Amino acid sequence: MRIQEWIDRFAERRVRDAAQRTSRRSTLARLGTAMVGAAALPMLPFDRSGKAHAAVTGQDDTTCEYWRNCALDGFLCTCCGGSVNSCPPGTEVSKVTWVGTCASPKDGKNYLVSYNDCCGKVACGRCLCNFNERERPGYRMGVHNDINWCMANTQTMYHCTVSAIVGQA
Amino acid sequence: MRIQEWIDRFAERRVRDAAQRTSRRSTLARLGTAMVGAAALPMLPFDRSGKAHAAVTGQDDTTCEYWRNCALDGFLCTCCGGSVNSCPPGTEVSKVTWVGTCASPKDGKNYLVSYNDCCGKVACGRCLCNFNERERPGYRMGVHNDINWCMANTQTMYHCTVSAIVGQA
Amino acid sequence: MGVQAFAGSWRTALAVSAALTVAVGTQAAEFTPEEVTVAPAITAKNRVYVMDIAINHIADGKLHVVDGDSLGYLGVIGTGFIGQVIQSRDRKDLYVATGYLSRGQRGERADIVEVWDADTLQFKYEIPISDKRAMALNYEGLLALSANGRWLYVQNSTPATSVTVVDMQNRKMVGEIAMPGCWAIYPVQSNPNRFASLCGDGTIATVTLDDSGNLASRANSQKMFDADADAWFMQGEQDGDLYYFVSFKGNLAAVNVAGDTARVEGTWPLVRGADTKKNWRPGGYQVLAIANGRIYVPMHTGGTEGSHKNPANEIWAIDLASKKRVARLPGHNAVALEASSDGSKLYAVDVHKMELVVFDRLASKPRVRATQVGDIALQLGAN
Amino acid sequence: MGVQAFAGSWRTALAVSAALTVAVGTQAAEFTPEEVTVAPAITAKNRVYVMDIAINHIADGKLHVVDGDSLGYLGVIGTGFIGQVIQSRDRKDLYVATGYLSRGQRGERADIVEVWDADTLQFKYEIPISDKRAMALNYEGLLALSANGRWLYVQNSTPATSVTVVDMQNRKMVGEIAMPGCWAIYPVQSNPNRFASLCGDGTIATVTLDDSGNLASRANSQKMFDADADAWFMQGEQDGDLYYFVSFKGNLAAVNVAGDTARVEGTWPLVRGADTKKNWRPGGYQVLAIANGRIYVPMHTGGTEGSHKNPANEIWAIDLASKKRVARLPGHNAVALEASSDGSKLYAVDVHKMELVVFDRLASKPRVRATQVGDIALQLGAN
Repeated sequence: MRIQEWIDRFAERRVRDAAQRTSRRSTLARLGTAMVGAAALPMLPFDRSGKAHAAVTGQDDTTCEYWRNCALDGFLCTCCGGSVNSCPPGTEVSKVTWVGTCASPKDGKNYLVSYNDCCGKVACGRCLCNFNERERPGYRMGVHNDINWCMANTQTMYHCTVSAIVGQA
Repeated sequence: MRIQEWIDRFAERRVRDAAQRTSRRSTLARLGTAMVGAAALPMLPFDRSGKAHAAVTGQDDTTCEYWRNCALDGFLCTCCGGSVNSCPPGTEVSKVTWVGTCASPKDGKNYLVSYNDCCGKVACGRCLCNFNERERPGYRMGVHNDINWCMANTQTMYHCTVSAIVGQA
Repeated sequence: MGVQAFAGSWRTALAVSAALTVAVGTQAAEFTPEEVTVAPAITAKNRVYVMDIAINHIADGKLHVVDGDSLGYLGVIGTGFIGQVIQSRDRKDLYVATGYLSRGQRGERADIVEVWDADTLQFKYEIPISDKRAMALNYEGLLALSANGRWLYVQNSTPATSVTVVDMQNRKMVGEIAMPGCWAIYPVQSNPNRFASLCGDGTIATVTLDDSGNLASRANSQKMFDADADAWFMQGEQDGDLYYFVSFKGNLAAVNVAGDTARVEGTWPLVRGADTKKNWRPGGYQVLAIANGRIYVPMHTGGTEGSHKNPANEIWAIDLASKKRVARLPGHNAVALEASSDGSKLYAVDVHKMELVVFDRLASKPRVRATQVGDIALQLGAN
Repeated sequence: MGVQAFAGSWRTALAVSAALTVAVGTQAAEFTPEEVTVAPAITAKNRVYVMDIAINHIADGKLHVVDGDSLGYLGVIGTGFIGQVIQSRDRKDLYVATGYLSRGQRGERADIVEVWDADTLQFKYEIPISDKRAMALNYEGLLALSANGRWLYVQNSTPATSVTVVDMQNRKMVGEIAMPGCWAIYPVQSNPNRFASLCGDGTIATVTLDDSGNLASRANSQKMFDADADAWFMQGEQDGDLYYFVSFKGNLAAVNVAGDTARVEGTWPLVRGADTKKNWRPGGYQVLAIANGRIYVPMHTGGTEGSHKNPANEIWAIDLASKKRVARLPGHNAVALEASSDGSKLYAVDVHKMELVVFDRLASKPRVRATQVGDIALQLGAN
């Protein structure tokens, strides 16, 4: 049956792939920086001051370098009235997500991170971040971050993104 | 009749007022600066570098200091694909306008300027300017610039503003 | 249509999520996954409402909600195409008067009043209104509420001026009051069916409604100001039945709007003595704020015709009883001022840095903090 | 409703304008007032289309039109909520696939294809499409047109992937093709009813339609790439029936999509010899552009897993015949490249400065000019 086939491809692969790649992870350098504020800024892993190659090992969840953000592309909900795993008031949680695998600086372990978009409100416009570890084009949808993951909600407007730990990798 | 009463108040006053004030005009200092670009910038007569008190006596119609802009608040159509008196492609000319009275640096004479908004396209976002000579609150609607003058068009979206010479003052 | 897709719907997507959860659960049984929720209702005591016209994307304005104590960002409401916002009288709701085009930049126009929960920032319902709604920069007087909270007044401009009356009890627009030559709405505290408006001939119009929201009577005051020589800013700062207005040249007026016609209770200049040499003038968009018996005004030097929207070099505090200036605060490029409801804080918009500036402990030397917020904010509110 | 307004309509306003004109005419008879018009149709030979996602106001994207010779700004089309744009085959129209919510941030969703005149930038008509439309950053492969210009293909994601087929001759959506596990659309030059798509298992799907736009046949190629070890960027740069793809690690592949199944005609590494030490890799969003037999690639040093969207430190030019690098241009923080249709210019997006960068006279030492445009541009087009 086609639906089941697709679920297999999509859901199982994203977990399997994420798990397989964790052994390679710790040696990788990571890029990115915080871009806080309202001015229009590029959705890219660097700021305009030329700073780059910041490690995604931070513990301040209002900065792009927060460790869970290793594959996050979007506005941090922690800057928008939400938290690392709660959407800002008046928004709704996306029904579907993409996933990342990020190493915690506390225990050095790898965790599966679910990047839920928060939906139904205008774009937050604050703390725009973009890290792309193990991110892939849309032919690997479960690890693709160049798309609005509010797509399966009734309210499809993109507001910001949370990064919830949903498993150990 | 009320309609006629309003026309009297509105149309005659704006011409009369504009004409009356021209004698005072030449001694006045003028403020403003060009704020070109796509980043979100305040709609105010100064830039962020602290520069201020620029005179509205310029002859480059793609800058805020262009002499016709002495009461213009909005995006210059000259930066948006139009000209000083033509709206950019695909937009339409506003049916109503506010007016200013500005001194030409060429002949020193004062001219009545009609500020038409161009309508029906997304905000241009380029060359945001704001000068307010003889601008008044909405109780003097004909010289008020804090409002969308696409209001009387079928297509009401504000795109940019032209400054056409419609008379000598 | 020859649709040959499998059923790629959100149900499929949910199934995927379920599959993922199961897989994770099997992999690491000892681990408890975090749940993603929606943040609880806002409880911050002092909230600042920052109106953002977002002119580069003028169809997509925003109301930012900021914690006036921590300066933390609390949330946002999109305010559409040049919307105006006001709080309900009980401060539990936020009313947004705005419009939407069916195709963003083009198409059918729909003007509405939206009602949002001020704590959860959730949309509650909407009320259709006339599309004569004025699409103007954010000014307090363009959306006003009667003292009893029943009548919501929406300023119109076609450019002929009128006021739409919305019955918030019955959730419907009930009428439109012609206001030729007049602008902005100043509700009367002691008479919920009455409001005032500034007129271009220097008078103030007083309008009284009947209990259905239709026009009962209307009268204009004597001339109070000269829009040519020394125009009044349109912001009226309310203190009961009094509204304070300030002129471009810095003359303050207290106007009582309770009666059939408005009358001036007093006027005095802000700028006296040596200060007159530097041409200090008020400037900005929201140019008056009252806190603890003082009225605050953003003032700039070198004032002249056309400088009335200049940001502040200083913020002056005037004691309303003695009519004397009692403090000069740093200007912070302010173009908008608002006081916290408890009077302990003064909020300002720094238009150069586009920051919300908070002055704490107004009485003594103020502690000043700031946070960047919004694209172009010209109006502040406080809960 | 108890509307008591006088008739403040645009007719009144026009009357006002007329009154103004008369008054002016009386005052200064010798003076000829300027007329306000709309600028004529664009005639610039080389036009650059700059797709601006405007993520801070993501419902209000823009397509900026810039003169590739003068760098002057020619005009704009609003592209709504994460729209995609493609030119008609005759380049006279611009097709915008986008969506609008009835209340900006909320309400009913309407997805449509808009047709705009490419010279006058005027709206012509719209065609309703499925709201499964993928709301993704701007990539060429998400909106594609068959070689004969009849079939417009819109990438869908719910997140299940499919392709909407729109018949541009009959101005209607005709079908939807399921594309499980595959992404982006690469039309076949020699067969207007055929397109290819990249699949996550490393194969390429080839889909053939019947003359009604419904699925006739579908076949997958052998595995061509490894999405784990060395994924392909989704941009395919077309050269007839060939598409060039580049991998994250810098391996270029020429794929012929003409047949029932796609096949690789050749692969070679971009990075050789001493360059391998600095870990040069391609990066960005639109990572390939062909001009005059050369393919241009934005390259960055220090490449690693996750660096595939990094801006360029250099732009490399590879001769397609010899497969050798023949030029290293300054990088200008490029994340998107496009060649002018006459091959005389290379366009790039500098994502740090958010500038459109134009390299003139590609063969010799290039003259580089730049102009600031847009909020966040990740895709360029050329007429």
